[in-house]
Amino acid sequence: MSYIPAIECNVREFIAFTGAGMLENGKSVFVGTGLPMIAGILAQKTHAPNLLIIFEAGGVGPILPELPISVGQSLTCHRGVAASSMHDVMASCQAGFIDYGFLGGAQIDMYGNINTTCIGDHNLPKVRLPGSGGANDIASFANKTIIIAASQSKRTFVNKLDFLTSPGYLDGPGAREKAGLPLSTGPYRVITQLATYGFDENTKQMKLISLHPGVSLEEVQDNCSFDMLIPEKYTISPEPSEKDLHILRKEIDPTGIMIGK
Amino acid sequence: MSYIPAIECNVREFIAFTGAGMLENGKSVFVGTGLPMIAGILAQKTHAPNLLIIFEAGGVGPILPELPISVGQSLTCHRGVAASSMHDVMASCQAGFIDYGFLGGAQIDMYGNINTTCIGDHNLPKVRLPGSGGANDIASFANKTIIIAASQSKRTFVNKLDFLTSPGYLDGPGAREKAGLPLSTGPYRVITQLATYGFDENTKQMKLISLHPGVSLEEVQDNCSFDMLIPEKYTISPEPSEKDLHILRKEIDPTGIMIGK
Amino acid sequence: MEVLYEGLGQLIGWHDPDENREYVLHNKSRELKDKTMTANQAVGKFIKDGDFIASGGFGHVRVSMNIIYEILRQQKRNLIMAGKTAVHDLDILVGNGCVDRVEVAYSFGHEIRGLSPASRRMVESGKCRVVAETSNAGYQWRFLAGMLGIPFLPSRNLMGTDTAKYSSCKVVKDPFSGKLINLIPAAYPDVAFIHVHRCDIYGNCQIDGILVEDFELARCARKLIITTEQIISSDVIRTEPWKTVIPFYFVDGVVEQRYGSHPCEMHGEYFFDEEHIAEWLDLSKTDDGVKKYSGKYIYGVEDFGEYIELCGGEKKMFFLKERQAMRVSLITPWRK
Amino acid sequence: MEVLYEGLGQLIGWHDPDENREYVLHNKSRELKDKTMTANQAVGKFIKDGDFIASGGFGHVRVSMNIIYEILRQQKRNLIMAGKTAVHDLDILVGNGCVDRVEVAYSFGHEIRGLSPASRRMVESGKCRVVAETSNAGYQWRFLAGMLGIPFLPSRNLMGTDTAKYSSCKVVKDPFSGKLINLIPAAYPDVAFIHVHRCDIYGNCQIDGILVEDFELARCARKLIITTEQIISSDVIRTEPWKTVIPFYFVDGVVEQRYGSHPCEMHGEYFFDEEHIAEWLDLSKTDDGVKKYSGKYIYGVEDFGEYIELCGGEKKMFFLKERQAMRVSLITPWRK
Repeated sequence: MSYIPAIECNVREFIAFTGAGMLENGKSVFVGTGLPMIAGILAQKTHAPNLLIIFEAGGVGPILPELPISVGQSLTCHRGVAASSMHDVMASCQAGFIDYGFLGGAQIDMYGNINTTCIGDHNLPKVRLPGSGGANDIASFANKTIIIAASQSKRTFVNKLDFLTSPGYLDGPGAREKAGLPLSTGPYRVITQLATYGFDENTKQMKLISLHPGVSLEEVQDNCSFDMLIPEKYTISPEPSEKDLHILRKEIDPTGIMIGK
Repeated sequence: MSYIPAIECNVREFIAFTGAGMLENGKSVFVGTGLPMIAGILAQKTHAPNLLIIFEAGGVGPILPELPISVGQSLTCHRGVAASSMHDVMASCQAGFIDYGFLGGAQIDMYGNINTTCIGDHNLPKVRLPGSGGANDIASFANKTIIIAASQSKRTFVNKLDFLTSPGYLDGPGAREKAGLPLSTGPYRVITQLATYGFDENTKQMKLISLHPGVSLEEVQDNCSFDMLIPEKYTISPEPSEKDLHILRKEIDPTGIMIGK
Repeated sequence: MEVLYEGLGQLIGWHDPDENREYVLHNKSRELKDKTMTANQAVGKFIKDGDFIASGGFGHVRVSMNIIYEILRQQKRNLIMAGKTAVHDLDILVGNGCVDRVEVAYSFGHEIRGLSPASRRMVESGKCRVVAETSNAGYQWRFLAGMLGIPFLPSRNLMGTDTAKYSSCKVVKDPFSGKLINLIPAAYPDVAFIHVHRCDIYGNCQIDGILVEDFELARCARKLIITTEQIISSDVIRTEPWKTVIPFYFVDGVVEQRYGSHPCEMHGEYFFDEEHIAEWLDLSKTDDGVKKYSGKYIYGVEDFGEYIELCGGEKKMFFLKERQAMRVSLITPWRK
Repeated sequence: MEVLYEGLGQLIGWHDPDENREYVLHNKSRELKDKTMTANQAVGKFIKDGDFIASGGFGHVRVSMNIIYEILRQQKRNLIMAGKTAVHDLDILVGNGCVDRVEVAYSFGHEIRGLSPASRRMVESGKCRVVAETSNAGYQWRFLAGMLGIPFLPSRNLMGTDTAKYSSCKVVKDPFSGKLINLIPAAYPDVAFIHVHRCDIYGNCQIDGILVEDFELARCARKLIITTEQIISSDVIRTEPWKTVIPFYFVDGVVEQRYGSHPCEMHGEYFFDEEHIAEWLDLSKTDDGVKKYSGKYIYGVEDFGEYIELCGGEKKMFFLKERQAMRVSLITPWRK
């Protein structure tokens, strides 16, 4: 781990906490399994009790007695407000009812485009990855997309993706609109083990917002193949409180399956 | 009544019986309220026990303890195989799962086109009628459409419709295909108080199949504004048996709400 | 995308999908909050003159009549209505001058009970205009496209007819099949009102029996008023989430109104009030009759509860429940 | 309809809507008849080499694994599979050489459990080809268009990406909004298999919990095999017709198979068998391991019942039921 938090916690806990902090009360979030789900639940248990969690396979607004390990699992509609279908939730997503979506990726570029399809040539890839899943849908439709990349490096923060699976700002300002994607959508934040980034309003390029505690600017730049925009003003990322960690460890993921021990 | 049946029955009973006879066992039929529904049930109770009855509002395959008076009524899914939605049944209809559909109309032309929209000018009609309802859908999608016109006359069998609501063969051979409608669809039979008609394979014009008992060729021609095709061979329409009438009167419509007393 | 044929009908309730997303972003709350109110408040708050409105249910089945009567009582004007097999609701709204434009799939009739004297008179005298024609599936697909947030849905009906000519559809060549295909524009009604069997205070709704078009309509309406036979606890909703047909985030207002669909039918609850429908069909043959009906059932009462009393109250409702359970025979007082 | 952009992906399972209507007319029976058969019979009768196949459910949830294992046992070859968040099913079919082409939304992974060594190896060595890319919504909409009997469904995703480039979509200008719109082609899989909680001998099916894409998939598949935990009487189906998700006329064969989704999850019934999945994930790291797994669980048994016995029988299933009811803790033997 590259950062030194005041309270001892691991990278995944820090990322989950950081993601949770971005979610607003009274808004909706499309979550996948793992850290996004944990971020959503942590937000609900802290500042956003009225956060609506929706799963792409049809589970809507569940009350979760334990952490689901799949987005289609029965638990995703456990005491939910609806147990519906992909038809229903993907339609709602396209129609603009989803405020936040989470994405991960093997590669990410300066415009927040993401590769989850393959490394190497598509026809005979060096590494075949699972593909879009719901990622292209979230990246196209969610009002704000949050990207989680737990292992930022020159290999993952690249100049050119091997495959552009899910759209960030494509090749820059106006490109999403020109491609036909819904207006007022696109990547909002990127969270890595080193820092939190946003996107420059004008250039749509990735830009530092805050360094995680103990991380240096050099570390950010050394772990990035493209030129990361560094504004004059940036901050240090807020840290989880003992209470946050207690909720994460004792209530949300007591077996440590997602956040580790 | 213009015809003289061997067994005393009224026009509506005769038409319901005639319609029932056209429905095959193991096929599906989209029915509206009234005579179509009665025809469907009579077919089920006689030669086509395995006829699947579907209602446009979502009722599928009900077992009817009494006659529904509306196509959306609860009864339409009473002990049905499904209580679904218009989305479901209209999709199935477009995808080709509906074999038979019934239509009625204020005006009909030689190609089996139907008007249920207005008499006079559309913008300020002399008589405003209900419009398509599901009729255009049935006429577009059902494999075979059966038209029921209980009061054939020069006024109803016209040369030119005031408004073409639902497609028959439009202006002749190939016109449906050219318009973009599904292949192998279109009007199959027309049942009136006088006779049963089909459509000529080549010209797609209406053509006599059988005269109802006691009806003369002159009556058919006198009650039609266009030139009805009269083939060399035509027959006399089969008549309901006492058993058929008993089922109609005692089992299907004991209050006589649809078939009259 | 060359348009080969274009209907002349007015394009009602269509919005650019991005514009509608913007509306959804700012106006549709994803917050679980108590939305209960009276019909009077709901109509006052959500429906304004000139709006494009749509009823849930189908024909005389599960229509939110308590909202219809409140619209009449508040004398809303210049409304455009979705004639999606709209019968009694449309007939009294047109007949009383609230609705002056209709997009028609099925309107101006009472199905088997006959044509609608009042609304037909308005159309035939030019006081109500039919601004577009479509079919039942056509309307269903307008709502489906709206729900999906796409500008149109392809379909293979309507083409070749005057219904298409007076519709708002466009015909193009499908690049996959090379055949013609009809593009049905999305619809986003300004306000829809749907009557359900039960929901919680947030608007999570359960409907018994067929859904007709309400799954789609609830999801495309810009404002959605739910009226319900009964408000139940959220706990019950969450026990069987698969029964939720409309989740709360599509809902703007919740009105509890027992018998709220009268004189229409409610699955498992009560039958059509054929006497009431017959009374309207008879009175509405003349303008005076329409006034008489309105004076009695609309302006003569404070709210829907009083209206139900006037229609025979619990005694009548008991009869309609018995009828629905088929323990008493059908009566058809509108038969000639 | 000028196509402005066209994906290079292979168009799998598309048919001209008229051609598909012709298929439906002659091959989909609307007759209520007993369709029960064994998995062996169903796979033998309905699935042939080279077919385009699709699983119901989602990921490791409610997948008809008893059909998957039977396909393996009958050594079907050259199948194309819908990678619609297909995980264990796709992994063992690709890993064992039955499926050699995939249209990918999500494939070659086991979600949180990690990537799939076996099927990835096949792709990375060129033995299995990815013939097209899409997304989860993209697949869902292929099925929705198929169900609707239309050639394509418009959508606003995929555009601007390599996913679109390798898809079978076409981008055109929407004549309503003037903006670009993506046209997603309909899909009609040759065969789909969907595991349900209960159905009658005719194939009227009830599913508990989320439906995922099965409503649409059931309606667009050319042949549909239903496998069910339990066959119930038609009388029960008709008592609550609103629970019927798939009516009989979409169904070609009905196979009763208790625990038929193992090692996947079944809502309200049993949990993922994490030990079994872990065993596969471990063995499938090598070709020899894949052979070992197949020898034991596929060719070493006569049918799915014997396979369940081999996996631990009723004792294991009892544990998985307890796990599903959250009375015992989650185990994750695949964790490093």
